[in-house]
Amino acid sequence: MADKVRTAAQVVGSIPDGSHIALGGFAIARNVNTVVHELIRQRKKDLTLSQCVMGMDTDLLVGAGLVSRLIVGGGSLDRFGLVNCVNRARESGGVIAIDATSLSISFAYLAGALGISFIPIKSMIGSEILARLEAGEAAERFQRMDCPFTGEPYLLLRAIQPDVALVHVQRADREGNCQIDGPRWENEEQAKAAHRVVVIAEELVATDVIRQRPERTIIPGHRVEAVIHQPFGAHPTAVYGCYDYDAAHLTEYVRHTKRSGGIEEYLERYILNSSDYDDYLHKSGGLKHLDTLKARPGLGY
Amino acid sequence: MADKVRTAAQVVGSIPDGSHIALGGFAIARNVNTVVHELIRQRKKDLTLSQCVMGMDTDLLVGAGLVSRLIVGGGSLDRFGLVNCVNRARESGGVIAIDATSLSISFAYLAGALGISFIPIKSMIGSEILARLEAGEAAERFQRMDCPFTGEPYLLLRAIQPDVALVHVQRADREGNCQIDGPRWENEEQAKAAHRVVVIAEELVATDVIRQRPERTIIPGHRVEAVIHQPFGAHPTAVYGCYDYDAAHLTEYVRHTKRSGGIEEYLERYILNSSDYDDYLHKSGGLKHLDTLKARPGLGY
Amino acid sequence: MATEHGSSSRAAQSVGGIRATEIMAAAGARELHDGEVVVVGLGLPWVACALARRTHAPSLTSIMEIGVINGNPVDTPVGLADSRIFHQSTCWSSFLDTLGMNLHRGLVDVGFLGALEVDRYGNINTTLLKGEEGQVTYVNGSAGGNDVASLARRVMIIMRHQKRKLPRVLAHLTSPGFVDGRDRAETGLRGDGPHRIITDMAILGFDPDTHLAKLLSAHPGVSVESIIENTGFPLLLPDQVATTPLPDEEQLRILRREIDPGGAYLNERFA
Amino acid sequence: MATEHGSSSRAAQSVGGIRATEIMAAAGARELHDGEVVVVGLGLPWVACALARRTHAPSLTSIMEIGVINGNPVDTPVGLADSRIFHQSTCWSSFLDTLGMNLHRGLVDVGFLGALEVDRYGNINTTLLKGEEGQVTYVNGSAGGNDVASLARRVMIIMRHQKRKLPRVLAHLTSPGFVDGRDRAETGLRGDGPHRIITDMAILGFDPDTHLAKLLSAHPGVSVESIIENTGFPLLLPDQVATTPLPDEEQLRILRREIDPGGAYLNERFA
Repeated sequence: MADKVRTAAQVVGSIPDGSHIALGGFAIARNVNTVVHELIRQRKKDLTLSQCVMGMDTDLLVGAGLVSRLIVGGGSLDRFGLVNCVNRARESGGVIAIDATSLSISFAYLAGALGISFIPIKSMIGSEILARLEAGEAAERFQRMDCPFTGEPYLLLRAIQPDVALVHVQRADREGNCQIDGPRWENEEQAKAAHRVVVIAEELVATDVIRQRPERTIIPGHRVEAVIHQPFGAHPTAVYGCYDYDAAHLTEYVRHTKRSGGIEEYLERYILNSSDYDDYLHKSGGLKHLDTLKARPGLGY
Repeated sequence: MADKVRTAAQVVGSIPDGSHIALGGFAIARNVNTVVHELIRQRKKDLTLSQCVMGMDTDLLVGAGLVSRLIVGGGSLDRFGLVNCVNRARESGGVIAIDATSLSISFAYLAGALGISFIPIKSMIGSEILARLEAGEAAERFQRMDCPFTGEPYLLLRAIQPDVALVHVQRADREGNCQIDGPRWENEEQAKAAHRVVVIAEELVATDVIRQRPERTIIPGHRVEAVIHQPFGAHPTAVYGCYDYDAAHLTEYVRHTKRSGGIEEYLERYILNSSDYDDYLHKSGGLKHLDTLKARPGLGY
Repeated sequence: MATEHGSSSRAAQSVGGIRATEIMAAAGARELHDGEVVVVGLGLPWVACALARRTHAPSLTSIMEIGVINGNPVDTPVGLADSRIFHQSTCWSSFLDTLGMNLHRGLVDVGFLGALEVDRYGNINTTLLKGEEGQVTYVNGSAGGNDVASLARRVMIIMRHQKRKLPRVLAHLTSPGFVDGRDRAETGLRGDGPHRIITDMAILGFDPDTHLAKLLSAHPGVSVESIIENTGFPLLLPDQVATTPLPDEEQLRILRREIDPGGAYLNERFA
Repeated sequence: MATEHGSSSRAAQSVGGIRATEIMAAAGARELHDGEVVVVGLGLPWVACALARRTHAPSLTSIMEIGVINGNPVDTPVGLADSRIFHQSTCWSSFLDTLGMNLHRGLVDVGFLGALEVDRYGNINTTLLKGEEGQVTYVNGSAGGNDVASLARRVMIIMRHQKRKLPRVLAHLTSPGFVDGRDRAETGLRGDGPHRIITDMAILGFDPDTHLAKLLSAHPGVSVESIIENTGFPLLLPDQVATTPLPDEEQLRILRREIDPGGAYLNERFA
């Protein structure tokens, strides 16, 4: 059995500048912050990111200036605020945003996962979203077509196959078999579409634990290149069954990102001066504080 | 909450002649025999059946003369033998067989489930399977196309949306929320493609049991029209975690179907003269015999 | 809410202590039929669904796009990715299931949407705002909003009634209603498009021929004049403007005691 | 197997008590590299995978199309739908996952297939047989066979070596090899097509230019003449015909003691 456990630093060292990275977070849940921090520390450049609903993970990477292109459905930090770094970069032209919808991104990942290079969809037709896409930098990814069987008009999407997908999961074994508790948003299709899959696991379990509930294995080990074991690795976003979002930290984050220059302070304080994620967790309140976020049994948060 | 529990007789009474029925069985596992028997008793006519891998369920319906058309990937009773009734009907022209592959049937169901009227695939190209399909009765369901993005040649499949899907599951609640243990072959896409879904459940559980493991709900209740509660309802085929296949009965079945006239004897003995499935189970050895097939804990068979 | 904050006389007055949010929730619930499938976010749409389920529509199915069906939260969630909404669901799945195998499959009867702006054809903007000098401020984008607007049988918009939020011309058309007034099928879209706009002042519908927004009812105590004044686009008026029904005692009891005892949604300022 | 039943001198002789099935299983295992992904059925292909995993390829991933990854059966299954093969898997999924998100995605290195008939371009028939007067007898059809043949990087066929099973012209082309000798890409197929035909007499490969079947090695004790005699199509011959290596002591121990102590597959008559 291959032991795929790696550190975030090892994994990020193998990701070239200019890569297309798919992020597994959704708003304030299961953000892939463990790898995001390391990408920022290693000052990667010219990244393309894709995701259905952006959260803190994408906002951090854009705020740190690592990103050239976004392929996304939407984004928000739920009631804590907007993805201010992303929005500011859009407004200033600092990033090219290919704005689509949650379903169209999911369909494009599905096509990528199935190995079909295109897939039809009915969304976006008749909207300014599509008008902009068809006039924009990624126009060659969209094509209109009538169904040859029914005559119904469709939009064809080009499949998305990211270079790397990052997914934060509740548990994995050392071979990479992953289980996700709670809803899975686009994680399965996104990971299976990618050429390389890296998972960050709250818990590292024996393969025998996986074999007890094979129906829960969302990403099988042979699809996974590396497993990073990082408890509280999605902090301050939530991981169902493990811990709740950290409301105070998210509030502090949005307070920083709202004003120009604030993100740099946040990056300095929490990421650039941290040696690794454990060091960041220590600066964010440490074990005592994290303990207050731990999920209560029967509730999952 | 809607109580969707019905008898097989009620359900079958609502299925018109000429319907397209998708069957959830695979070879000798989870065959939808409970409804199959009742379809035979009510002498339905002119059915179209679809399925990735035919088993005893399809073989019985074809043997009883209910079927005009098959849309299938293949079929077998594993080491017990072939689907002799189906093969004989093909050879005599008694049934029109649209022979495809497991993946192409899965893709066509997926398209049906997603509400896209076509989907591209790379299978079947260059084979006599496709040559026959393109020359056959269902030629209008297939179309060649080059990907507008990559130029790669594809076959386009027309989506399949059966009138009714029948799926045998380990457990369901009265609203129709279904959980399947073990591999799921094409069951999820097949059921979600169909206009009407009927499930046959080994065990009827409270909705609270479903809510304890929502990740296992493969077909949610709102997609389900009726739930038939029938322990040993897939006999003599196997239901993982509940009971093993009945080797003696399957052997007897194949002994009948191998020779012309044999299927009529089988139908007479086990189905037409049974008032319902419990009566059939009684004729097949009754509780004492069924008890010997019960799954051993930790093995599932 | 206006009535809570006393900052405006333009919105529905508190009638016998009934808040505009409660009128809106009851109005939303009334539009839902038993057995229907609803795609819903948080806030008042979620309250409306919960109210319908506990009254006339016990077999309503509520789907959240993240992959949650019929959740039963016991604590107030802060958003769509909050673990609180996963609690006691009957199914956990994915976008591909909720938006693909339900919405795109054509099985969603009602989609509830919020909006930054809505025009008279029910087109929705959730992407960006433009300042007076044309400067652009981005907000959330579509997420599943465009998908819901494109594909649900009936779309219901719940929003604050303000002139700038109901403009003649949208800053951005994120999610199509009747686009420029054409039939939906002509545009290539599925579903029947926008059905109701439920605001804190009134309920709007759409003329079946022209697809233009039309006043259906004014909330108690709200004048037609103030509705017109607070609507940026020209609004069709019926011969006789009905009054939006108030929630009854039982509905109020369920809203206040069972669904939202903390007032998280019913006391809320909503966009 | 021939050597078991003593009914034929044409197949591999029992050499030092080693059965032809054991030679075939070891030959199949030798073709599998560590870390590869294999789509496999039951029978000798399954034995070959198990042998590879327990020797040089511990990280091999075996996928069964029904939706089973890396199962660890403790009892002998009777077929692909037998619950015995579900035991102790690392993942249970679906056709859409196994054949779609793995095979069609281009991630399957090796697909093992059986056959009623195979022609000299590695095209496979699993659908029907034709009698001398053209009468048709149906068998199983494709199931996932055509999909595997169309999409796996390398296809390995394990079958009995008989003249009628290796004919000039197939009764039906179910699963494409090199079709009429064209490059795979020209036909529009993915993957590199048929790689080996492993029989109870020999191992065949394919000429890289003409894509015609070619004898690679004869099993110990089997003459080239008998192989030609038992092959229905013209077979390319190398200058020097190698001898198929016998399994070593350790491989035999694993085959006989660990993988198939009951001889379910190794004693089997296979089609």
